[in-house]
Amino acid sequence: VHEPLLSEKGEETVDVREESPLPDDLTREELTLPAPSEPEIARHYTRLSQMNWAIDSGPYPLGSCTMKYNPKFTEDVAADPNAAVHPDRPDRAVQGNLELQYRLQEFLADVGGMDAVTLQPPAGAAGELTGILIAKAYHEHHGNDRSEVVIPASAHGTNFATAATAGYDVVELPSGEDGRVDLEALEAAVGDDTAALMLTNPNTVGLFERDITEIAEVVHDAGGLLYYDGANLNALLGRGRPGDMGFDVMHYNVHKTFATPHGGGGPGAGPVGVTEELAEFLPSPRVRGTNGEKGYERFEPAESIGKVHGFEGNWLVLIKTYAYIARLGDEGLADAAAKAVLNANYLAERIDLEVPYGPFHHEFAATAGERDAADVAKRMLDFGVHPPTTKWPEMVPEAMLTEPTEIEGQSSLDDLAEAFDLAYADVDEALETAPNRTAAARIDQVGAARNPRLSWQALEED
Amino acid sequence: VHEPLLSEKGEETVDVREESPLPDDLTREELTLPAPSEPEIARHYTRLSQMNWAIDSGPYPLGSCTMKYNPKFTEDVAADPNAAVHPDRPDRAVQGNLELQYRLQEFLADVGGMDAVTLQPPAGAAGELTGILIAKAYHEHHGNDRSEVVIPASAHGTNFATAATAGYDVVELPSGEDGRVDLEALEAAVGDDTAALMLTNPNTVGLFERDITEIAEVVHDAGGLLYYDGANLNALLGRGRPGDMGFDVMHYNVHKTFATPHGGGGPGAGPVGVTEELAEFLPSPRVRGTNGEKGYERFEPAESIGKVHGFEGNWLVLIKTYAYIARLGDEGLADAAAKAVLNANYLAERIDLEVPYGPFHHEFAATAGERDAADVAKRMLDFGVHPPTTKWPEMVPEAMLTEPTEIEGQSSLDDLAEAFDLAYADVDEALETAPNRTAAARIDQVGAARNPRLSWQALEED
Amino acid sequence: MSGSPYAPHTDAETAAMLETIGVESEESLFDIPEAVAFDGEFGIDARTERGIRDECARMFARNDDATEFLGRGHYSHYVPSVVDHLSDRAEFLTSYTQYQPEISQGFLQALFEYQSMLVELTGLPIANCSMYDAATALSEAATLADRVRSTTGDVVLVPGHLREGKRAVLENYCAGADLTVEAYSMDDGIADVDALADRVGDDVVMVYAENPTLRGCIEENLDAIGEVADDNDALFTLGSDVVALSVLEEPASAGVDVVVGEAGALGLPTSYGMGLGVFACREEHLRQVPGRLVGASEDAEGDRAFTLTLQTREQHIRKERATSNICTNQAWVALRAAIHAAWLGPDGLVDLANDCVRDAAALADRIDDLSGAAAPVHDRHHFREFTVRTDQPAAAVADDLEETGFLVHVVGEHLLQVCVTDHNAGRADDLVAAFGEVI
Amino acid sequence: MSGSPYAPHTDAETAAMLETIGVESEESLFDIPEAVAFDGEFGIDARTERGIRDECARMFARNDDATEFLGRGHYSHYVPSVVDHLSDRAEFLTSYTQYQPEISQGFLQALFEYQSMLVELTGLPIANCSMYDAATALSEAATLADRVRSTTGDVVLVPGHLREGKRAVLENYCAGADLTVEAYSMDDGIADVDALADRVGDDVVMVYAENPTLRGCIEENLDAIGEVADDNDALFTLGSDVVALSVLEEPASAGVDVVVGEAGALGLPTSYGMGLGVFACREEHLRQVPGRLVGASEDAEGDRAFTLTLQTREQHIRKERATSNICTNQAWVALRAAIHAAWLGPDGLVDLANDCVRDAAALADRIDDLSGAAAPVHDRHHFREFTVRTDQPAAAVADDLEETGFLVHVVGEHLLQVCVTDHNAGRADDLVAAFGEVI
Repeated sequence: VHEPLLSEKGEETVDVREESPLPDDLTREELTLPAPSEPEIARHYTRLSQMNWAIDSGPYPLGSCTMKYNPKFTEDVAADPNAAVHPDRPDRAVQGNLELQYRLQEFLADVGGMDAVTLQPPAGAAGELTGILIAKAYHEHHGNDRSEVVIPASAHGTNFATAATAGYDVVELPSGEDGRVDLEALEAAVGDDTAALMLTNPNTVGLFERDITEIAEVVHDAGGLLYYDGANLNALLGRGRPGDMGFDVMHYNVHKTFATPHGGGGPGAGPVGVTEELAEFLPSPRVRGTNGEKGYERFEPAESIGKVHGFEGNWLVLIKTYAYIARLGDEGLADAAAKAVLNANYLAERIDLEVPYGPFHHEFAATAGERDAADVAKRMLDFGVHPPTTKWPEMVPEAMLTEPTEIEGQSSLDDLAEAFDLAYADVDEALETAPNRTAAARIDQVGAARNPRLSWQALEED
Repeated sequence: VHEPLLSEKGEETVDVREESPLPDDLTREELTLPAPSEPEIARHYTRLSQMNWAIDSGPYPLGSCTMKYNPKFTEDVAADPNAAVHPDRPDRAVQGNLELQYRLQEFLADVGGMDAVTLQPPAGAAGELTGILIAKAYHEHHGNDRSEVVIPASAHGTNFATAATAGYDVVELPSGEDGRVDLEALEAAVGDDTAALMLTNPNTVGLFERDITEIAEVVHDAGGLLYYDGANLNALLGRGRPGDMGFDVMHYNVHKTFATPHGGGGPGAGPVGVTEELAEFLPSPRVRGTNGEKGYERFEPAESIGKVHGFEGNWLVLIKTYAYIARLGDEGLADAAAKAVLNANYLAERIDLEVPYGPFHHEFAATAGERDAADVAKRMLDFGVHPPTTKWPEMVPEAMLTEPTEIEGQSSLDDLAEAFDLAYADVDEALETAPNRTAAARIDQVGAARNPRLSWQALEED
Repeated sequence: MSGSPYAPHTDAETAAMLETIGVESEESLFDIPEAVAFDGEFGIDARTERGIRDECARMFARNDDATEFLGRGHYSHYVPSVVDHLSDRAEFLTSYTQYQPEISQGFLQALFEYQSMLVELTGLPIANCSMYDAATALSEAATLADRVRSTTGDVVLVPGHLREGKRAVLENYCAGADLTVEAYSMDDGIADVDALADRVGDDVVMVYAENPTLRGCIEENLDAIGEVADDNDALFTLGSDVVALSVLEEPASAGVDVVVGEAGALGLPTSYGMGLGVFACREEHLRQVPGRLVGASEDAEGDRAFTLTLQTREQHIRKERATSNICTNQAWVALRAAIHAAWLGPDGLVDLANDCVRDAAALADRIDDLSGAAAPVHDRHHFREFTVRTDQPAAAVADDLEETGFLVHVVGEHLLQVCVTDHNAGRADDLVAAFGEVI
Repeated sequence: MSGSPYAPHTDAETAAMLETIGVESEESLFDIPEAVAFDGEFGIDARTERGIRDECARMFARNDDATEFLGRGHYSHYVPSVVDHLSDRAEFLTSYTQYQPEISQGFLQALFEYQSMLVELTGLPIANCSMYDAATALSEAATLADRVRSTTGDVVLVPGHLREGKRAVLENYCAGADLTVEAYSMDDGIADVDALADRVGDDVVMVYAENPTLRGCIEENLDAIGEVADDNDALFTLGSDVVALSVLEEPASAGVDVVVGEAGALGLPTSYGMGLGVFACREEHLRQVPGRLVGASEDAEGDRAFTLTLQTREQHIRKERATSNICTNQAWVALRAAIHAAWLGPDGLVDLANDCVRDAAALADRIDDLSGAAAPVHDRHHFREFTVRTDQPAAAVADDLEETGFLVHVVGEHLLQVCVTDHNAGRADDLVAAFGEVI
């Protein structure tokens, strides 16, 4: 299975200056690009699509990624041409969008136990940055100069990178023996310089931080803020709210928890919720109901950090988020969490691999033990499933971080378990040469990095 | 590659009477059907789709089927919710649909050189029946009792079946030596009993009936009507019109000539055009402009044959037809025909198989000679293309009736030629056991007919 | 843009191809005598894709923005998004008849599953994979009756309440088979079984009944009709639709030989009458079935595989002795109906059907409460629709309702017909209010 | 319907699974201390699929039905249907980051092709496979400048005409890197190169210019700006968009180091500001690029294959020393832009861009002909948009235009901005007429 590059199907060169109404010194000479017919385009991308795994292909249990089914109707809702408007419309001409934004802010505030929400951040990491910038603005506003963000070693890489982007020094907190935050280590780590602790809960191996009340106390006592990384919120829906646990600021990964499609890597959206105390620092604009009249208006929070996206964020994604939450409602959301946790526990019970920590919730980190987790994963491809996240988090050796989500049924989980076990039990040679039944055999990633060829132009030069 | 039946993924039985507001003697006891979740449905049909060849997969040169690319935008036009109305609306409440119907009638009349058009027939064969019923009504109206329809041996099977459905005896006309209608044989075949001659032009091996003027004369002189089977109209667009050739009635295969999707076997649409003389016999209702006001109305032709579809035919297909014709316009339509003919001639030139008749237009019947055409076709599957229509028409031994249509480019035709030649040159054993590279190996069609199992219930009984 | 936007040929490519063929120009490939060649123009201006989308959107916007309480043979229910998204996949939509089953397993299996759903709904062991619509399916049942019944008769008996258009189609098919169509009388919205029994004799090849009837009444005498037909060796054909079949008496158990009707009530939006014809029958008529059949078989590896089967019935092989002239059918609509049915599941189907009973009864009651209107006219159970007797002329009432944005059928001088489904049930209050205003 | 409609578990299945695990109930799987457990309700009522579609359709219908002549950083052109149909294929839309390249070749190749198109448009050899939008791409360029420039400076120079929101984003990223943002002055809509040259010195790490500028003017001094930046060892970053890049001076040949901006002008409809950030740069900055990169490699069979590469730059490996915190990006939008670009081809792209020049000039001319308005305000070539000086207060004119159904930007007390594309060019006559009425 091999599909030629578009460029290999024929390029055309246009003499730009021939037809241009502009003087030559303002234009390029020529433009060379593929010029396929529409039928060729349809075939090209149809074939490419068939060379790509997706949630609609089968199980996709990437731990920490929450790959759920993306309800088709949400696409139709987002495709409404009436919603396709320019962000610079005056408020009165865009009441429909403002209403949806307002309602979604409310939904998210309810779900997170937060007081105020911004929809602007275009991704989870952008939400993190927004949250940390809010924390920073809060401290500055109160005349505090704090330089550190504390992050557990098991946290997502984005947490570290975000803190650095915001100009903070990172203090890494080693995991306790039970895989959770060690209160003593935490107390040692926080202090006058602590701007915030960024915490994922359940954490990245699915463990709930049982001492969350004490953790919050330690951080708050030191004058720091508690940041909730929303990547694992799917485990808590209807069972616990970050706001009730003492978190001051959080982001939501709508493409995880609220089933908007991952789109091959994006777009997602990373709304941020905060407590009343932090609301004045939220990005601008926010949306509120107008006084008196029945309508909505944008406003700039008093001490706003400004903007984190040029306009209103990933609007089309936000529409799908609203539609998903409205579809599930209270009971559906709670059931999604319950079934996600049930599925993870059932699958862990069914596989031969050891799972060192527990009790976990929506995901677990099995260990491949003496095996190379990445090899086991490659071999799983041969059994018709997508493998879990591998070799992360590092607290579990040769980790296979697995998150089936609520959408798999028992038989699907059994298939997944079988793939795990077959791969895990396979001979070394089979593991090292896997996969063998996929469209492409194992791909040389080291070579790709050593000799980067990042465009068809680079291939042609070769 | 194997996908379980929906029923194998779990069925549910509902006790109908438990909840029914109806008395028990009016209801069934229970209903047993699959009850998959939406994610399971998405995966089931996504996987099934990936086990299916289509025009968006690659070349699909089925002779006589005119498998063209189906422009995506026509789907969006047909999905307009404003067009989704009930057929029993009064005229004044459905002016939009009537306008499109009226305009499409005009488009088709122009393209066919006809005076009046009905859009009602839901398929080509239904169009044939409509046309023959019109001919019958015409003869009856003029007090003629004619019992025969003359059809060339090389014609589509539907012609014969249609004539029989309309209550006519079929007179089969053998092909002349040059593959066309033999005028002498025609003269011998037609007479006082002849209601009509049904003719495909170019005929089913792509040959234009050069003697069409004489043919028309012979038929008309005998008091018969000349019927044009529109299956091959794609070859004539902008080059010739049935109405100008003496045809009295014709059908259009919009899913062939006008690129509406074939949908795995349908729906299509088979509008019928007639000369002024036959217009009063068209099915009811037709659409016309209202006198005076700017609007449209339905009316019943004076001597209408009645109806051939319960309502207005395959409406969603007709919308796509309109959109396609409007997209191409005069020059696009003429170019489609030119490129369809160019492609057929180029491909025939490129393959090693002999093509016995010519000059052909949009399709040609190569012969597999000593080979079994069906085996050669199966082997072609292994080279990643869809093979042509095989073993038909019978005038060419081991025929491979090939119609690439205008949408293939030179390199695609070269690939197709290579598949032809490789398969044709292959050893007997390879041919007999082909295909080997497809998801399913060769399927036992004889066994399927000998022991018909037409439902999952039948499989369960096995 | 002078050529077809979907033909990929550059000028250079065209020239190279002409050279390979050995001719000078595309024109020279055409073998059309001067006398009949067309060298004019159709006068059709090419539009852009966007231009056509705008043009058609403007056209369709000219349809009145009215709430339809219309039925009488064309029904639809909410079609879930998943139906569009899956059936629009190009591998389904842009494929053709499965002549090469080895690369068409997907559509074949989907059609096999559709057939199986119809088998469950009808209780009959054979269902084909589509006819055009209910009217043509009924017509094909009549010609099947003509082929399989040993009786010398030529009469097809149909209900006195039969949609006119459906009868017109039936008569066109019957004429070719020298059959005549005759109506039997109705008794308060359903079949008058006594009158029917009196009428049926040697001259009748088929008795056709509908459930629900055209007036929306649930037929109470299916078994009796079946006995009458059977006693006289007439084929018993029933017209229904897939939603009604989910709860109403199973046709097979009432002695029905052939079920026809509409499956487009699932999978299709309201679409100006476009349909999906059902055709299911007893095992003994298998080789007389019109249309396509998908069967299970095995491939050379011994794996289960699907294929079109019993094609010797069909026109491309049997020609004038085929069971029907049908070729292109409604396969893709059958796929859509199957997806919709899978999405509903048996629970959802039964719920939907029960709503069709309850909502009709409730709406009829409320209209009956108004002075100047009585509903339902027939003292029967109803499915989706019912008739209303108005003191004022029905046409005037319908016109007035149209003014207020509601469309209902006029079916008699003082008779309206109203159809309620999940599409318009939310507007039932408003309809009742509007009725109250105009009568 | 009490549970999630997308969780397939029957009660029996749930019970069996709980038994396998060895617990009594789903609740007992949760390890949440009582004190922080949530046992309340959000108060969100579940709706049906249909209910939500209706609800949202009603909401969006509350947006005014106005014709937008709006631009200033958010642009769109007609998106052909093929973009929706292909990008909506589930294998693309419902996939995630290509961590397992062996089963992700389709998306990887599509992104590789997208990168290649950007390489052609910018003339730079490296393009990543997306940032969020133009504003965040610009911000990432600033942090890259901070990393790669040996200068001791901390100033990022930006045009005096810079969209406020874009500057606000830039400042948020700059603050973390201890950079400060400062504007240089403009000369009649484009950069004042002399003023810029005077300002640039050791303290400047990056010079940012836009082409076209925020006022829609085509920048005439790209080469000069490049020289000024280069002379002072400042990174030269250019903001543009994919349509403009099709005809305007090739950035690489003007000495540009990094191109940022919007690719969402292709592939995305007008979408309330949602974007697709471009990031292209010189080879020497390859290992400092933010975001994902797709590279060509080989599989074990020796066949060409694609994979994410140079991931050691990224947050999931390098953590706080990563080149950016970006993870989820706009990959699917990049796919859409690539399909759109392929559909246009170089001819179509250039035609579209030329129309952006011609239509803006023509509309400005016609507005200029009206008494009470002068356009374009700047004596420059324009792309898509231009400013209009009004004798009356601009805000009042805009309000009056809004009344007649047209939306334009107010950018000064007596200054409006008007953007014309294929979306609204057909309404240009009406806009001019409306202008004539209200000024």
